[in-house]
Amino acid sequence: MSELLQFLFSGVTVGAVYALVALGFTIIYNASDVVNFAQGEFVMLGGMITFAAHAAGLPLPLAAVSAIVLTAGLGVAMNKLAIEPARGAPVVSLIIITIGASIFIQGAAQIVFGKQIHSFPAFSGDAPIRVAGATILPQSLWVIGGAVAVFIALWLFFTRTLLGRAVLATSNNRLAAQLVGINTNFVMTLSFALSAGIGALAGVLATPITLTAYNVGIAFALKGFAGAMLGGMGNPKGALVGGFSIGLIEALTAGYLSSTYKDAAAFVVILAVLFFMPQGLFGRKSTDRV
Amino acid sequence: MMKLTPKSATLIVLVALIALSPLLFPSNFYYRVGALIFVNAIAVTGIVILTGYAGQVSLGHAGFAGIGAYACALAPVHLGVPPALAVVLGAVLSGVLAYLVGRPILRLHGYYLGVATLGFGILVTMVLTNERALTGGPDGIEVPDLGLRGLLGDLGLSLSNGQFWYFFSGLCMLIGAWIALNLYDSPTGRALRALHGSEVAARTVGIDVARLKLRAFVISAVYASVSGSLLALQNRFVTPDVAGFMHSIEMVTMAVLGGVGSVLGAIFGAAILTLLPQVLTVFAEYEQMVLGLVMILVMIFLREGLLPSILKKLRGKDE
Amino acid sequence: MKTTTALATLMALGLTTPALAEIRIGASISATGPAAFLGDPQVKTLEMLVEALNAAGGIDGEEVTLIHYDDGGDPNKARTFATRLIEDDEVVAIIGGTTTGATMSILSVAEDAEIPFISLAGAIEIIDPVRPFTFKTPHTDRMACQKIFEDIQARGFTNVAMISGTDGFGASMQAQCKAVIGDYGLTLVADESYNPTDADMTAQLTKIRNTEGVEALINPGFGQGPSIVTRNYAQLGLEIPFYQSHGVASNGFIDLAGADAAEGVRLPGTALLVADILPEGDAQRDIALAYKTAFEEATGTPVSTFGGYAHDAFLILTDAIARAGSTEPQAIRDAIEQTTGLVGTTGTYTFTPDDHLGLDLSAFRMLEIQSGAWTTVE
Amino acid sequence: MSALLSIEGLGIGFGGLRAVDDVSFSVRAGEILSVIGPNGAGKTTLFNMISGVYRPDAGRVTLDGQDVTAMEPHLLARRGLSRTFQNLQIFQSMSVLDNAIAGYHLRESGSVLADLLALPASRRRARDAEAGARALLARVGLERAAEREAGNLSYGALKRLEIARALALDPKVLLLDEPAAGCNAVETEEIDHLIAEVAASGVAILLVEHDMKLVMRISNHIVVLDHGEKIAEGDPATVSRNPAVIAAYLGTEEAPHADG
Repeated sequence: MSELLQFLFSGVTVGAVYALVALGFTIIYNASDVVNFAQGEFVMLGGMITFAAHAAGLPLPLAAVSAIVLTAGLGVAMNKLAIEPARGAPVVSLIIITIGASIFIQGAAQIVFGKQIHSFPAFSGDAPIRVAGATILPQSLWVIGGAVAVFIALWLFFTRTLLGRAVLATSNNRLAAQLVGINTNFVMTLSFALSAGIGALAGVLATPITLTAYNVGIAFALKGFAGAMLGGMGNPKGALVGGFSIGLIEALTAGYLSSTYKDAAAFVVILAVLFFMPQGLFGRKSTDRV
Repeated sequence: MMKLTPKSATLIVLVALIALSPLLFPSNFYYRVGALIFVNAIAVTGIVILTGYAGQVSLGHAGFAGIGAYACALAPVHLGVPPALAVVLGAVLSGVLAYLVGRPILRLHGYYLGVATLGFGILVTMVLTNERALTGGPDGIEVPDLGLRGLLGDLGLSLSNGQFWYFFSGLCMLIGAWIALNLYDSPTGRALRALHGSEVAARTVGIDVARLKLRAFVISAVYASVSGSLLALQNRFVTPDVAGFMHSIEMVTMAVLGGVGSVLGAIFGAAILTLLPQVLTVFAEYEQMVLGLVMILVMIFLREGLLPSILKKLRGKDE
Repeated sequence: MKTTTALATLMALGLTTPALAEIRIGASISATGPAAFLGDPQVKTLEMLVEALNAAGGIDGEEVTLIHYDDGGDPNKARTFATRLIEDDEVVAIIGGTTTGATMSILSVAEDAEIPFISLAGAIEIIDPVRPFTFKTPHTDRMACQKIFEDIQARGFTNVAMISGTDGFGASMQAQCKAVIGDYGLTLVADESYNPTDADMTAQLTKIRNTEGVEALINPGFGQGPSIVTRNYAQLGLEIPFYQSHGVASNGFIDLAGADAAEGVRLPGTALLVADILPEGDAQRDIALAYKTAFEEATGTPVSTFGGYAHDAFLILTDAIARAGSTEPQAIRDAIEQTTGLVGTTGTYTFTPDDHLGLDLSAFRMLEIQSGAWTTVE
Repeated sequence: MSALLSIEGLGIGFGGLRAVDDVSFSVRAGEILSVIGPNGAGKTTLFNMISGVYRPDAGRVTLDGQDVTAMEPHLLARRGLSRTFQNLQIFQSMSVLDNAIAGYHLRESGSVLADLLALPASRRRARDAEAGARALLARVGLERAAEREAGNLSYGALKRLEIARALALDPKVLLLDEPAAGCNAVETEEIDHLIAEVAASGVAILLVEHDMKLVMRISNHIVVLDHGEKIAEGDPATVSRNPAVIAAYLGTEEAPHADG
């Protein structure tokens, strides 16, 4: 029993990180149909900038906020410089652009921050919390809480606010959205800022657990992408469920089957789900209009 | 003067480049770079068929390159087949696997197909990395000698290792290009391009879209496999990197950067992206930044790819 | 034709033409990629040493030029750069191959061209069987296993668990440990692994904790993985003796894992990590201290065992060139093979025609982390 | 003569809305049957169900005496059903000629291996298809545009290209979705002749068209849809006098008169 609980703790800790990354994917996808493979770099920057600012003497909360703001700014710059000029390009081209951006940010990060592995102190100490024979770190609760809070905020944003509906409308039909007076450029800018900010927040929350280095982004991006696709790209609920599912599948596979093939299990599940539900668990069903 | 078809024009350009480039090589090192370009070009030609003709995206094609590469490392040792036959074995295995994997996943569209192929590539990499007893694990495994260079030497044609692989890979690339060009104008190629244009319309003219996508997937998998085999045989050593995500991305990027719609464009892309890291060494630690920047700028400003955009500019000047 | 010329011009941009009357040494190292954590200090070490050497007048008055490329740990790139170093840059010797995969690729090019090559990677396959032109400076991972097993045996334990990274370093060491564990009368009772990018290993460690009779835990790996394993070990309240590998031997590890979590962790390390507490008479004290001081001053980052491998490779090579009095590759190779009692940061090297590693187990020191610092276990 | 294509009680719903409900009719060889109705009446949805693009949730489609309900479009094509689209579905980046040849797919496709190696068999198949396609292009007046990229053609020309492509299948049943939309008077007349000619050769034609002049002139039979339901059918004269039809059209300020 305590064994299972420990596996579940491990799964939700990692799953929460994946879910945060997946939520970041969701926002940009909703506004522009672009899957931003540089999403993982935002996570890296969140951790790295916080580390650097903290090391330079800033108190941790201030360092974290500055990391989120700076990264959000970078997200906006990326939209203006790389995504907006390429509007209307085919999916493959957009994949290459965002991967190019990812390589660029990584290259810049290794020059600015170096190649060392870094971390900063956990927010509420390192003393594990014991529950029925299993343990969980206070920082894990921060990450899980962060993922859930971001999800709720996004859900409210997309369903309850005019601006959130404008984002969805832009994704459904850009031209129509413009015709009803939505400033689609602003929507795009906002989406990239939000998405980059959430990515950075993931980095801030997770770094005391996962540690960070200039090249950790791509692994986050792949797992977050997988989580978002499993849940159904574009749906915050899907991102949350998808991210947590992948974390749990990995931990349970590592615990009960084989730690060597735990990542394989996650992808086998994704393939199986997509076989039966080609749009993921909560994806929008699309009908060809001809 | 006889009017050249695009097919013969492409082949003539390629033959001329392969034959004449060595005249300009300042050192033997360039044979190595040339051979790498050709090996990459073979995989990229497969991407042209899958993405350029049929419009399907794969983010896991390096998985097939991995199968081709490890077939050459393992089959001669464990099955006793000569390395040349191992190339064929790898290609068949890749084709069969592509068929089995492609059937369920080619129903998916866009990013969903992307994540499914990505998953396939990762699974292959994982097996190659973790089945250490068989594959040598992450540190890789040695690959036997193809033996063809020795054979040519016995026949009186002695080439350095670099030269042999330059011309041999060049020949293989030519054959690959010829086949892809044949396909373009054939009934199958037309059907692939049609389903790329409009799946619904393709279906209503009787094209079995699922089956044709599968064919393109299998054919391109065989290309990737052969490319992986040649790379392994040339390097005499292979690690799971050959099947990795970055290699898959590299293949797609080469094709799209050069111009995924045409064989020549894609080969041009393979050449640029193979040369680029060699040129970028002058940027030292800025190398990665420049590479990322090049990818972004080409996709923004030369959307159809380098070669088609350049040709269009040149033609624009003539008129 | 136009394209070809353009390409040639383009390439020429990236290739500096060799100037004469200098000693050209080549290097292909993973400055980026998954092994950047290892390769980064190696590049910095080589650059630092070349500068110092030239400032001191070079070798017999001749300047040493270092040409280094970043192979990203990819054997395909490594082979290309090795070819470029030999064919185009015309170097007299090559240092590098941060990873075993890259090393194996460089090795075959160097052997074909008969250029001396000193690898910085761990696997035993690099020097066993012995190849005429290939040498290496790090201990083999088999030796690390042996050192750990000796210590476990001495403490009277028999049941051992392992949790290894699936990267080249971890997987290779895992396999070597399994190969020699029987020699020490020990039993492997649990064998888990994790991916280098994993964020939480409590699942694997819980399995190990619940395995009957585990008496000691070994974690072969490098990068952030071992730090996370160490934190999770503390989180789960595990108390069995815990061994890390030489893959984490740097002060950075203690910071990342946290001094509390790392308390009592043992690992086979080199003199470098304990340079400042080595007794006065220790043969390695001076060189280890000198390198540590210089490196930390030049880069502002803590010295690591991996940089030490590059330091020793450069030392062996320049020593051999000086003794050979020639830059002929064959002469350099012969001189390397005759190296006797050369003190480096990793150990004291004595090469023979049958031994291209030149180190024995005595070069490894069993270290233990106490109160956030390295100490030696006697 | 028995019906070539007949549908019985066909229906489909999207999220609670019945887009088409309980529609039945049949069409015989050589007959031109038009489906008319205001925008959003479900005409195109009906076509999509008949041609297998959508899967109906009620009813049956019978082609040549066999049940073909919800059959895949490419299998229907094999059985002689061919169509055009309201929103053009042209292979944009292919040449006009290649678009037309694509219609010959069923007859020109053979062994993939022969295609890859450009074996004589493959080249012969392609040559035959090309000859047929050129003849068809001539028939719709596009022979001079054969080598142009299809995406560069005018809307009217593309409409005709789609008809040529559909005819290339040598269909028994042809579904035309607004073939004259966007065409000028001359072009419309040409299409008018073309349709009549094809019908005369024994093809059953199902037509959706807003140009009422055209519809009234060439249809043998007309089915009127409104809100997904069949509200009337009969010959042109009967239908144009039907009060329900007039009401439906008046409701949308679009009358079934000649000014379409």
